[in-house]
Amino acid sequence: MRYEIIGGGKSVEVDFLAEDGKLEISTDKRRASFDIVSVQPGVYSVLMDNRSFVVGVGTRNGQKLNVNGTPVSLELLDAVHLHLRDLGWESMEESRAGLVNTQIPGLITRIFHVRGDEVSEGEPLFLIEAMKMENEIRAPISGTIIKISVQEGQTVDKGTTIVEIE
Amino acid sequence: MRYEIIGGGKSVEVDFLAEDGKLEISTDKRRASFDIVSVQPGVYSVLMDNRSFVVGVGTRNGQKLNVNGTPVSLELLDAVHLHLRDLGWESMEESRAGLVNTQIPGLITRIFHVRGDEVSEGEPLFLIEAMKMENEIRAPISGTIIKISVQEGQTVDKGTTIVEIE
Amino acid sequence: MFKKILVANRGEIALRVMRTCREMGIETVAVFSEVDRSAPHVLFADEAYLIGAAPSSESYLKYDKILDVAKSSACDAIHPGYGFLSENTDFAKLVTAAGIVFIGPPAEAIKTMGDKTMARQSMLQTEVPVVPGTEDPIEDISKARSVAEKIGFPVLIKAAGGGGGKGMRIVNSAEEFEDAVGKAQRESQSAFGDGRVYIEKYLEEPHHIEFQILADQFGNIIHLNERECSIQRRYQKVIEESPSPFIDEALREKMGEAAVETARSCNYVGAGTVEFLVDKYKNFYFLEMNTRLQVEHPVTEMITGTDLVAEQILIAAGEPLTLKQDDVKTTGHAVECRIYAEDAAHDFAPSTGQIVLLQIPDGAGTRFDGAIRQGMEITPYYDPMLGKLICWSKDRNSALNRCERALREFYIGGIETTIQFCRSVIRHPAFREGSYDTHFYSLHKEELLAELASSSDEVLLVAGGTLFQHTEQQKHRAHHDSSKQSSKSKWLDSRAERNHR
Amino acid sequence: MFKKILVANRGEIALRVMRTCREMGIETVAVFSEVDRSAPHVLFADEAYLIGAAPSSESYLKYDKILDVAKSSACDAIHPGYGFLSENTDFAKLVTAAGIVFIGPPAEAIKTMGDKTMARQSMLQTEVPVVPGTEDPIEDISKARSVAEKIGFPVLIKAAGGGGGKGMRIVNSAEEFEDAVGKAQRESQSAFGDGRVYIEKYLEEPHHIEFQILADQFGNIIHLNERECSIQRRYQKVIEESPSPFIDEALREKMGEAAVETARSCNYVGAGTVEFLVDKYKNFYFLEMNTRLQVEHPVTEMITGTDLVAEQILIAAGEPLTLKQDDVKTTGHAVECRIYAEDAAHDFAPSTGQIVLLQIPDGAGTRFDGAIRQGMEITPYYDPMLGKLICWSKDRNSALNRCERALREFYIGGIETTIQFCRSVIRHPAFREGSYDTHFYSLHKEELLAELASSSDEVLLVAGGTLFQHTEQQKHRAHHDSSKQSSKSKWLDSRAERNHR
Repeated sequence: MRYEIIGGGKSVEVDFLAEDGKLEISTDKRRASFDIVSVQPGVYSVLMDNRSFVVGVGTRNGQKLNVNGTPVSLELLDAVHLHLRDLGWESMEESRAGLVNTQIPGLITRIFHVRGDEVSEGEPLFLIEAMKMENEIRAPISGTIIKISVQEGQTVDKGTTIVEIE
Repeated sequence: MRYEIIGGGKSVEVDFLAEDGKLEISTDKRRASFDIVSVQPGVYSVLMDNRSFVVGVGTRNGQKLNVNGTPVSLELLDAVHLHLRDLGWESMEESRAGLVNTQIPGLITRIFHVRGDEVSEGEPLFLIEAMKMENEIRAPISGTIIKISVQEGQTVDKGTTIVEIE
Repeated sequence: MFKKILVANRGEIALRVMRTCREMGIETVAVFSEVDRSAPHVLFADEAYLIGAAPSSESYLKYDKILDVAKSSACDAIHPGYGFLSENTDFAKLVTAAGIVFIGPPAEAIKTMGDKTMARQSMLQTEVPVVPGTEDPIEDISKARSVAEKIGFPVLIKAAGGGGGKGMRIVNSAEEFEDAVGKAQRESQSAFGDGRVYIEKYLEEPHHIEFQILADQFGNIIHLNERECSIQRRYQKVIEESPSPFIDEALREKMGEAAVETARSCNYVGAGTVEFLVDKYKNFYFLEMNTRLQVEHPVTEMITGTDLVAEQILIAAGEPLTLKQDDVKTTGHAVECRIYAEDAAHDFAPSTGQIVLLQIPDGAGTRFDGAIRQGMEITPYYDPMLGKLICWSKDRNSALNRCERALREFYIGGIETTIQFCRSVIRHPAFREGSYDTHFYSLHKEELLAELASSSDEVLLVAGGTLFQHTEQQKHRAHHDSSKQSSKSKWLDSRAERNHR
Repeated sequence: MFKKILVANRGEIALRVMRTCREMGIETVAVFSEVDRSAPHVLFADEAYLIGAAPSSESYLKYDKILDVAKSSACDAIHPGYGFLSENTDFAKLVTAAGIVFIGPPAEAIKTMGDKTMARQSMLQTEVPVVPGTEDPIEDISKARSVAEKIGFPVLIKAAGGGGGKGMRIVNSAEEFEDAVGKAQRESQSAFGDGRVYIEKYLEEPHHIEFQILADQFGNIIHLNERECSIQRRYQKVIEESPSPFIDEALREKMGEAAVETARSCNYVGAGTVEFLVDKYKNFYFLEMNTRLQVEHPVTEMITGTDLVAEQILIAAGEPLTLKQDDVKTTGHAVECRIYAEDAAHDFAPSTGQIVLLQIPDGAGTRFDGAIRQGMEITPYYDPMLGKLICWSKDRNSALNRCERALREFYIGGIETTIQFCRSVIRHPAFREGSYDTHFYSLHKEELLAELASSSDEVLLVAGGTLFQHTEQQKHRAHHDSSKQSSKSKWLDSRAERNHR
């Protein structure tokens, strides 16, 4: 099966060959055989041609890995997804770029705008306090604020949508 | 509910009172209130009148506990069991005292007897090698060997019955 | 000696203090907020008492409640750790008034030195040089702005009521000034319950170098050399080391004497830290004095073989110092990496969640002062520091090698941490050479973050192969489950059918 | 310097060696048996190769296979750790012949010193005093018995081919003699592949004291002071410390010189340990020399600030020693507790199973050299040592306090360990006073085991209350499950009924 591994600022095209529980992988440059055992749920000991790696696979998001203690963000695209991407479908996600979510849970201490305000990319939208630090969240795109879902002084969970920009 | 706690070379009679998820315990000497939370499966943080303890409860055998790093073997007998014990039922287990099991997995390197031999309590029965140490297993009671279930050179699992004495 | 000490803190420092108490045969009392019921300091202590809700203003800053616990549990002393109530004059006074020993300096010394503007005023009376800046906290914003203009931008805005980089802002121009003051005031208020801030000249190419001092109740004061703390981000220290690669023996002696003089000027008692800024010409200026145990104190412990918490306790119990200045001998080199629950790639945004996997490094010269365990939830309520990795070896180079090895062994899964960021710093040529100042992070930010984001081809293949296998197994499992499911419902159907017949 | 080192070992010592290799920028190669596929040393190494089945005779002792791996993976050196092949002359020769550096002494020195009887013969040529005993391994049992009778019972039977207490037996009378020789021979054969044993006078009230030495390829030899190793059970060390509370400076100097002379007599190169017995009159006798890294080497590292594995590697690479005898300065006191998977209450029977919970102590002066992790299975195939806790502090008393604190923090759930036993020893008054010899365990066995078995009333109440709650919750859960079950089957029944109508 042909896949593309995208991460760490580059991409590699590979063929996976899984047979009798053994995995082989080949690129145009090299061929490698894998010996993968599970050490605990989501953690693997990987011997790739006898090179030893400990690999953690994130439970929430399978594409966030950790190799020998180093975080690696990865996309593994199979032929179908590669084709879709070539057709330009990858940009589907971007239409929701105006949704500003909290990356951290915390207390909204300040909101700088009201509905209808025009904002430019990079302009501060609101302040969220977590772990005693005030964090300024800025507009990811330029546009009009069409919705503000919280009030100052409100405590929010991780991933809550605070502002919508269109 | 009245219970007897037996362990650490002594026994204490206690009353347990569980109400609204809170546990109270009283003996003839003291009364204590418990705040118990689970830290991970089988491990509890216990505040007994605000004294802090970390208690592990063995997964295989609920009566083997660990309090602040110290192993404690415990029996918790309720009224019914206390009554049975008073009637002499506790000795039921002892009739099987002639079964000699391996406490450890390992290699049987030597058996000193054959079926029909008379042995005295404390006499060596066989040698088992584990973790590179040879361990001598002795007769728990005096009597006649009525069964030997393994041969020299055989590898056995933990808990295997090796010799039966009657 | 004390029989029972209440530790008015949480996290790694509470554990750190309790460890020494236990070694000294002293019982320990923990206090905790509702979200901290099963926090490591609660599990470690001999006794533990709930003092309130999660926000620190309702628990760890509630000094009346903490004092009540100390009294009712018959503690003879209170150790405040760092942060929270450690530099709160009122608390120190109340504790002392209740007949309980406050393990820290006299309230008067906290007042003088804890208040940064008062400290500056006080230090202007001594021979110790002071950084130019405002003498009083900012009240009138336009007056403050003109002071800033007179000193010359950039200036620093700093919290008067506490340290640790909280409430600190660098201001490059008059336009940014008012906004920055507001932010700094709000942060200070939230962190220390004191919104006062002041202005200081921002020195260029400065080193942040501090001296550890110990003073007993009999006027004996010694210093235990410096700690180099110039590696900072967000105005907060992230890596510290001792000895400083920038300081020579002559300067060390001069600065050490200035540190002792500083302590003497405020009749200091206990362990304290005198912070200096040193410019590229090796001029040094008094910056502030922290009247408490410092986060990075283990660095000094490892090169001097002392236990600073034990020293604090002995001093508070009225023992004279056993060490004289000439007895202070250092061996080797120590480096500390602070491990924060933060995402370095996203401007060090705090990261919360469950620690699903934990592997703490160990071995020769490797110490971890932390308060974490696998399965534990990191909440958004408190400081994001998870712990500190401290590595010692016979010289700077081997200590850094050890640190790099230990960081590679260190794995915290489930949340973002600064482990990788610290590794990038330790590997950076400028840091390796010891030629760095407080601008290190801003100067090398791009390279450091680029290193964080990049992966070798080998790592990509390994990650890709493992993700493939992981996904296949999950598909297999899902398929297996659903086929069991479907065979079950088929069975039900057939049973139902049979019944229909 | 070497680019890649194969570590021909497993467990804590493999990890220990690899940590230093990584710090020195040297790549590491692990070898592993089938049951060790996910063992810590495999996960730590840069490369890992399967070499055979679980029994060590089919894997970790298979030197042809290990040498093949070293060659095919382009290693320039092999570190043997301790045990397994570390004192195997043939292996050392083969490695050297293959053009790979053996990190250890020359085969000739291993041969002389590794063979205990040959070592005795060799030492009789020097000024160093030797314990009375047989010069050759036992061949004729009755001849051996008469030697034993001439020396006078009790005598010790010891393995000629290896150390660590394996194949060792104390014999109190002529009647026990033959049986004991047989057992010792079998154990030696199994442990070292060499069944030869010899006899030695059993000294009364003896201390087991050993000196760490370092010798480079240029004839420079130094010692790094002693380790006191008299706390033993089953003839195996369990707690070691340095300095020895029994040794004074004059004796230290004399014994140190004897240790250096011993190393010189066999043209020793590398790190080695010269073991002595010291009687109550402070007469000392050469016992044996271990021509490898010793289990308890961290004790020396912590008081001297050295990295003995780094020294081994530098020496093997042809570097001259940088330390001279006069440079060896020690600071403070260090104690090591060996943590075995053994049940102290049942004569230290090995304990196998899964580590279901693990909490490793940490903090100031606290080091753990281990190779365990939560969820890991402890198999019956190898040495039961899980790791070593080493605590350092400025003096003996505070080091013991620290050790006690750390042992209390240490928790390994799922298998039996010697954690509690070590704690009982550390707390014992005789040990505390430093007045103990190798009979400590047999003298105080009853008290030590009684302490292990006893619990305070408070602990009983806590344990009882927790067990009650645990049991209630499990009942509740079981009831909940079964009621879900029964309501489900009721639903099925009613459905079936409905269908019947």
